Amino acid sequence: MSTFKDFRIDIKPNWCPGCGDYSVLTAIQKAAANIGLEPENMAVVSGIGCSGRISGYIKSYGFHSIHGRALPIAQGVKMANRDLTVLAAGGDGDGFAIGTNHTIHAIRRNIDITYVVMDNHIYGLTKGQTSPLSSFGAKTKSTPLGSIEQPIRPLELAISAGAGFVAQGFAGNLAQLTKIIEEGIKHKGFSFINVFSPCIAFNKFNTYDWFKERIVNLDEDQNFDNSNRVLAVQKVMEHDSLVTGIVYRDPERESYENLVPNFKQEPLVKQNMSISREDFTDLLREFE
Amino acid sequence: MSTFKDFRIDIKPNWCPGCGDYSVLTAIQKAAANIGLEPENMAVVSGIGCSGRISGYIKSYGFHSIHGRALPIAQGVKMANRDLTVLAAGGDGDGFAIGTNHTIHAIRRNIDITYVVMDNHIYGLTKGQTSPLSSFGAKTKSTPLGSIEQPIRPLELAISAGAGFVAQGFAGNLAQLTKIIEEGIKHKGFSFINVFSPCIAFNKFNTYDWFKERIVNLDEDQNFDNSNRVLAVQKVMEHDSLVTGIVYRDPERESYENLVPNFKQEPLVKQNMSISREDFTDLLREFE
Amino acid sequence: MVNQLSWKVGGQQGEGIDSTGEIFATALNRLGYHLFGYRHFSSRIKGGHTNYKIRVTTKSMKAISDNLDILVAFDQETIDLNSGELRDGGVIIADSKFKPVANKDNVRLLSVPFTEISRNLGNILMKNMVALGATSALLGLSIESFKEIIEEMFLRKGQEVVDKNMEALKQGAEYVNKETNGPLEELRLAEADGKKRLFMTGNEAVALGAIAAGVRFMPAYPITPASEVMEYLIKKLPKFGGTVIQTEDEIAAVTMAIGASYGGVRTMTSTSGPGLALMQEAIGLAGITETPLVIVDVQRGGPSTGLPTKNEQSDFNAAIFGTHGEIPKIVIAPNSIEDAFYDTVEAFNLADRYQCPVIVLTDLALGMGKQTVEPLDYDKIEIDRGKYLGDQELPELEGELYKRYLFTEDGISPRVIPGQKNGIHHVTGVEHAETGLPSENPVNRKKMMEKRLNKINNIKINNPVIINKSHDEAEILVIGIGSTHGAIAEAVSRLEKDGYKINQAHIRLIHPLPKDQLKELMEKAKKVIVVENNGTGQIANLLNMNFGMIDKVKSLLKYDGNPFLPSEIYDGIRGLI
Amino acid sequence: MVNQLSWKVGGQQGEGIDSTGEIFATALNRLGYHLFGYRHFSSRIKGGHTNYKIRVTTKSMKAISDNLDILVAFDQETIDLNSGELRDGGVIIADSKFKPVANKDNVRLLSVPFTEISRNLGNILMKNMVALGATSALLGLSIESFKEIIEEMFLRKGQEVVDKNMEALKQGAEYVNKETNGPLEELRLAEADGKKRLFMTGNEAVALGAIAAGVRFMPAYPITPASEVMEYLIKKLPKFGGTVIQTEDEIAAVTMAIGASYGGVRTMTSTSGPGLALMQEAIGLAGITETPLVIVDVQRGGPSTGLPTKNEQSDFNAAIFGTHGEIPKIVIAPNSIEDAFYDTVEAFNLADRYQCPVIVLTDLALGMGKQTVEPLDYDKIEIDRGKYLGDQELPELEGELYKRYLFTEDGISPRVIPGQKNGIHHVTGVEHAETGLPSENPVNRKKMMEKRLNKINNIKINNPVIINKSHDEAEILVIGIGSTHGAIAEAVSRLEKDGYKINQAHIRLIHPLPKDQLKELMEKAKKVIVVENNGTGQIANLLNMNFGMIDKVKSLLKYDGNPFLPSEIYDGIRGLI
Ligand SMILES: Cc1ncc(C[n+]2csc(CCOP(=O)(O)OP(=O)(O)O)c2C)c(N)n1
Ligand SMILES: Cc1ncc(C[n+]2csc(CCOP(=O)(O)OP(=O)(O)O)c2C)c(N)n1
Ligand code: SF4
Ligand code: SF4
Ligand SMILES: [Mg+2]
Ligand SMILES: [Mg+2]
Repeated sequence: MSTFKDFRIDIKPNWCPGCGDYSVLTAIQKAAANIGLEPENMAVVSGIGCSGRISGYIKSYGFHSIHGRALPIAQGVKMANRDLTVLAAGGDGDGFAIGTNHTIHAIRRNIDITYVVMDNHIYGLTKGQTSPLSSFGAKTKSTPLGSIEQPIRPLELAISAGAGFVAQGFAGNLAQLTKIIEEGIKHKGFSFINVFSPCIAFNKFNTYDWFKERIVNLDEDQNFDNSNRVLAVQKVMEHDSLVTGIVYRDPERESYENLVPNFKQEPLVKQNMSISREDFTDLLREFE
Repeated sequence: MSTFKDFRIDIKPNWCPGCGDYSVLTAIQKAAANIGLEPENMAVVSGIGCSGRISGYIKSYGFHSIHGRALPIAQGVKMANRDLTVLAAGGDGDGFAIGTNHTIHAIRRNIDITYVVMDNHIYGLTKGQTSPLSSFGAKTKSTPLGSIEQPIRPLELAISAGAGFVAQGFAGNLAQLTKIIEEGIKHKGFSFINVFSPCIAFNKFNTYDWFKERIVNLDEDQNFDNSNRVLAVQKVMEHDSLVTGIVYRDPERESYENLVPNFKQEPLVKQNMSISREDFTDLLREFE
Repeated sequence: MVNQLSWKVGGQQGEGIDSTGEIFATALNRLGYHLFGYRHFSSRIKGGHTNYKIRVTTKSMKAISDNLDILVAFDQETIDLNSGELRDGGVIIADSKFKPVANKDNVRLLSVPFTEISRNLGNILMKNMVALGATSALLGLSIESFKEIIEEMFLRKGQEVVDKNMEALKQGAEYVNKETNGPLEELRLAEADGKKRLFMTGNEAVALGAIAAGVRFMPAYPITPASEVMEYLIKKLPKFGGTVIQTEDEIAAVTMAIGASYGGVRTMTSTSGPGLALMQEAIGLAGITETPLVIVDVQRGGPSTGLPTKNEQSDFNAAIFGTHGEIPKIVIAPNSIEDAFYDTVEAFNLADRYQCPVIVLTDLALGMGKQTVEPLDYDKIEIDRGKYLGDQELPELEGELYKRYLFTEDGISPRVIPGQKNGIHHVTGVEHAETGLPSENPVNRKKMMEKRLNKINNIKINNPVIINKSHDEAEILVIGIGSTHGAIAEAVSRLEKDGYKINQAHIRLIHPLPKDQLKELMEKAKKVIVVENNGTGQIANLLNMNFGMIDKVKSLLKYDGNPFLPSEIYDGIRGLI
Repeated sequence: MVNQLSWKVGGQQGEGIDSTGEIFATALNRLGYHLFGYRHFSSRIKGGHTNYKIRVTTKSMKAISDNLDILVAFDQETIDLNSGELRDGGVIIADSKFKPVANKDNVRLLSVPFTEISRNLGNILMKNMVALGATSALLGLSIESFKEIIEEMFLRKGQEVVDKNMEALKQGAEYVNKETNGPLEELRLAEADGKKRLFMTGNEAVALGAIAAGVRFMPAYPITPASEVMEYLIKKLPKFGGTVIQTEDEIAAVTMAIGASYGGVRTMTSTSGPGLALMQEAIGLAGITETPLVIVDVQRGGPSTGLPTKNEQSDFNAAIFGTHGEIPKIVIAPNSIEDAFYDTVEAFNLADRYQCPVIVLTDLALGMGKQTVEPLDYDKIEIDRGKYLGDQELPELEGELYKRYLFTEDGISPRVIPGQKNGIHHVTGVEHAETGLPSENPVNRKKMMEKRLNKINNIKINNPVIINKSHDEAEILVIGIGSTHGAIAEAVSRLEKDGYKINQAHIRLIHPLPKDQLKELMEKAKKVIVVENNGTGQIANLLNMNFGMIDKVKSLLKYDGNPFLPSEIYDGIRGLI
């Protein structure tokens, strides 16, 4: 059985010291080991951003793609090979600016992959512009006088888009984050996980402390029932999205692959790709 | 003052007889007249689809654009000229497949335009493929064995994206639809209006009758309070999105244009575009 | 008695014009005639004139005909719009209901009570059958030729329905027979060879080719005129355990295809111009990550939404040059429906062999045009996945990562796929080292660029140019690409008869161009005339870029939304020489 | 005493390397020296080697220098990576803290206690000032030259801070003075002309040009190396009542720009390769709707994400040929920072005059490179909105709609904007009639295509080619585009000195190409050498496509991520002749 170390690779990440992304990296590696995955059976598809580099720091199959398109690529990988554990990861800009369309549709399509948003409320790689998750009033390089747009509420959006697994973690709470990712991977269907992952270089506002002071840990709320969609939305609204834990989960919802007519358990990639002479003749008959 | 007729143009729409889009067309023309707009002060920007043709059937400035991009174009028009009443219109595929990213962001950005989705739960123009709003199980040209994706819930999505005005109309109820569009235009900020507009050619399931039997008219629900976000979402969930009327409205929310630092009431297009020698010299000084 | 004949049926969209043409064509196909169909339709659903023109020949003839022998009209608009095409002595068969007026001299108008007969038989929809009956009487075809088809269509509704339809045919035929006293000699079709052929569209041939090549997954977004590729696979893939995902847009379609291909499955997407434009960024990703990717672009009238239901060949530039930056890429264009099948199979082999994007360019005329093709040959289907290492061939990992981008002599590195124990590696759209990890090192960069760009230089494919070379030194070399092949061939054979020394070259491999072959042909010709369905002469420009024979290269262009007729090419070439 | 000098500072990203260079350059600019800067940075935020190379000259010199006189090193890596560039006798000034090793013969290493001095002064950040002090001692500059800048930076923090920084400078200078006994003669800078110049980047020049041209609205999406265009406008537009929207993606950016331009406001967007790829579909929309649209594409290393912080010129193909279908389009490329300003103004006039998309192509070297430019001339700013009808000029509506696409002699139809009473019309990406309503009529289609495609044929612009023609008949004509201008010019002047007859042509108007001018130049040259920062020779291909002189056109390419040095061009040309 593989361990945490098997998912490590001998490369120094080019993230700034103190960047929240280090925790996300560790949490994924730990979760993979905890579940008992083998590195070769995992594929991590990432977007472009500081966050996007993550696929190159995990020892597994890794695909560092283009800005905003990690999700369709990840879905393609899974459709090709159901046996793989497929993770998609990227920044808040990646998933909620340029990639929003794919995020919403991946959620409702419900292919069994796990999506980790590394949410620092800012554009890190391009040096500090506002992201759709930047707070109203946030002063960034592109909003020097303060952002005048309402931020996207990823949890509400995911729930309203029909997600079967919605969670939020915090880079400052590695244990919970690891657990959430584990559960996300185990969930059969699309898992949406937003992670507050502070950018220490460009977001001087939404710092570790800022989050720590505000976050409500749902794991500590005994009364919270994460199987009820309406309640889940209420809870999120109530705390202005600043919660961590698994917010909503519907274990009954069938994943896409299981609903595809005649889609086999054996991965497509392992099936015979030739068609028989008989089948070919059959196909031609229609045109006679 | 202009009347309904002033917004008509002598062209026979190429829609099928019985298509819901005729009602949407009439409702927009009536709403414009009721409000007292002049044709030259309205701009209708539409996408591509059967629905997208609407901009060519209204006597006003009309921009029939490309698939999924009506909203950014409409926002650009409004930013250029705040004096114009800007409407965007398009199909459910236009707004919730290829255009989802813009829909979500136009909502949260909150520029003062009105967006009418002509929702027939199908791709009309391309002859009957599934749309993201097609029901689970819907048999369409692209899902002959039934759709296996959960449909998008436009009202929930709009509310979760932070819309200040969310409504739904039905082509079978012209009076209500006209009123909703009027209110949408009057609302200062982005107005999201989804309209059930049956496609009689390709959607044999979600017919006029189908909608009639199921729709709950919120105008008739005296207890419903559309100023409460949480209650609005609950209401929509409760009736599985099959409601008509104004679902949520926040008249307090400032529109984008009013929040832009130093953005004048006088439209950009009417301002002097030259800069003075002094200002120019000032700009250069920084580089010395 | 004639060996060829041109027939057209027209009316309002939604009136069954298409199926009338289909039934007519299927019957003739089963008799062994060669058929070439072209559908004219508008960008709207119901209403609006539509027509279906079918050329029937006893020998293979791969182009739409210049003129028209028979026009079947369901409304006056059909006559008004199409009678110009009728040859002197041509026949209009029209529903007497709308009191047809011929609007042209030297044609014969047969007013037949389509509506009345069908109404009397109890179903007005059968007026199409009456029209077909009327047609067969003129051609001297037995209405029995339609029986099988009518049974296939209606037997599940009961024998009575079949009988009624046969009766409609019969009455239509009888009515005309009475008027004309039997088949008209100049329309009576010579007997066909009776051989089995397939009547299919280019889109169907492409989709069939994809299945034969092993495609089991297709993400795509609908768009005219490409949707049918996707729709065929939607119907058929489940039988082979595969599936189609209708994505949220073309960007999702192409990136999902890249993901699935990276995952090891053969996959494709299909689109038209606007979709291709949206895919450009991702095509670059496939290029730099060396991921096989097949995109079928069925061209239509551009630019922008342009003329979505009309024909054009104006995406060559976008297909070859559209991505930002520089990648290896292959662009091929089938020149017939038969080719569309084999070329699609070939496209997948090329994509795997050269590990790069392959764009298959067809157009509306080829994609939606329906023609008879010789039975497709199962034995010609070959699957070659290129340098693809199975678990057995894959040595134990030496370093931490497998060198997916190993520098090799031919620039192609052995491929592995996720799930293989010793193949773990990284893939990125950023410049990278052999392991796939990002690298900004200028020396590596230069090597990687050269590896990628040069690997397709030695590309080998059968018949990269389809050559019809009757002369060693030609007065004229006519060059075209794609669907124009048949029309050019017809024009060329007429020009040969006129005494011109003329060769024809039809380019199948558009990028990288088969330089040696083309250069020689062009050098040995006095004039090179490039025939293209666009407004700027994109292929001519491409030839100039590569061969520099600007002074001898002349363009024959058409960009009004319609494909070339053979006579237009004939006239055009005569005008240029 | 010398008239030119090359200086480089290097260290870890985030260590203040950039601002050290900036202060040095600003001081020298104010003394009247000419400067040419190039920043080397990696695609990461903190850490990773970065450096800033500045060439200082007493006369204008528009290229990075081949070698290096002084290297200021904040770590050993800087020495290891850059000492190769140092000329014999060059100097390394390094922080003694890391015990620097020269790693190269024939250079002089000055180990200066940057860290120690600054720590003693109470703030380790001041080590940059120590380094600058050390530099000025070598060059014989008075540290007083820095005083003004230091005051501008720190006075708001109190006089004490200013004094401390001046002290750091002083101690650095004194330390070196002690070691070298005063300025080194072969480094001592000759006095400059003292004239006022601007020190700015190409991106800033573009943004400034946009403001001058009347841009008041810009939708854009951040991307290296174009973000600074947007960021400058974000800072400045509010002063002029305008604003920037950071959109959700590039598709939104370009379509919002189209909307605003349709609305009548001058607007633009800026991006780099990947963004340009995403904009291709919308560019087609601007083309067919004849909406003015200005896009600035600051090229970077491709393909895909490629080398996002490196230089390349590989988007020519995408800019010219990327859209599907065929549209009128103009592509221009400024060849210097000064030009970037004027050409941007020109771009807006062209967009309005020809009512079509205009792409301004720059690259990372030009966009992020900072240079001295002569003061920009307010009087040269001209705004020409083309055929744009005000309410007064607009006649009463005749039909129901204004003929926005009226067929005219020059193909350009008078424009109106929403809000005008007599201008109501329709606009569509579908082929349309003069009123803008959709039309599939083939005759109209053909006319509209010709109207659109031909209207840019007679484009007039000042200096479409920048020509340095010393010979009527040249042995060699060197052609380039954009940022390579200065380096080519330097190489050319060296080759002239070697005795070659050589002309230089730098193309500013890339599409449509200024055919007559180029053709004549090329015809009169024995060899044409095209210098481009890419791997496939895109400009050479373009020239071949247009002029067919394939045999004389040779390519000099560089695609390792770095811009050409003058010596590389010199050597490269010598190698090709
Ligand atoms: C098509 C395209 N547009 C823009 C960019 C430039 N870009 C790279 S990363 C990024 C956003 C970074 O923000 P986020 O996704 O939040 O990631 P982070 O760096 O914060 O982890 C942008 C705009 C790009 N690479 N591709
Ligand atoms: C980029 C692009 N992709 C695809 C198409 C083809 N297309 C035109 S309309 C349409 C969808 C139509 O559905 P909807 O938006 O719901 O409009 P409706 O026709 O139902 O009113 C599609 C896929 C296109 N025009 N452009
Ligand atoms: S810039 Fe921000 S997001 Fe990027 S590595 Fe540094 S801390 Fe992390
Ligand atoms: S196809 Fe459907 S949506 Fe389109 S016009 Fe006909 S009824 Fe309306
Ligand atoms: Mg971020
Ligand atoms: Mg629809």
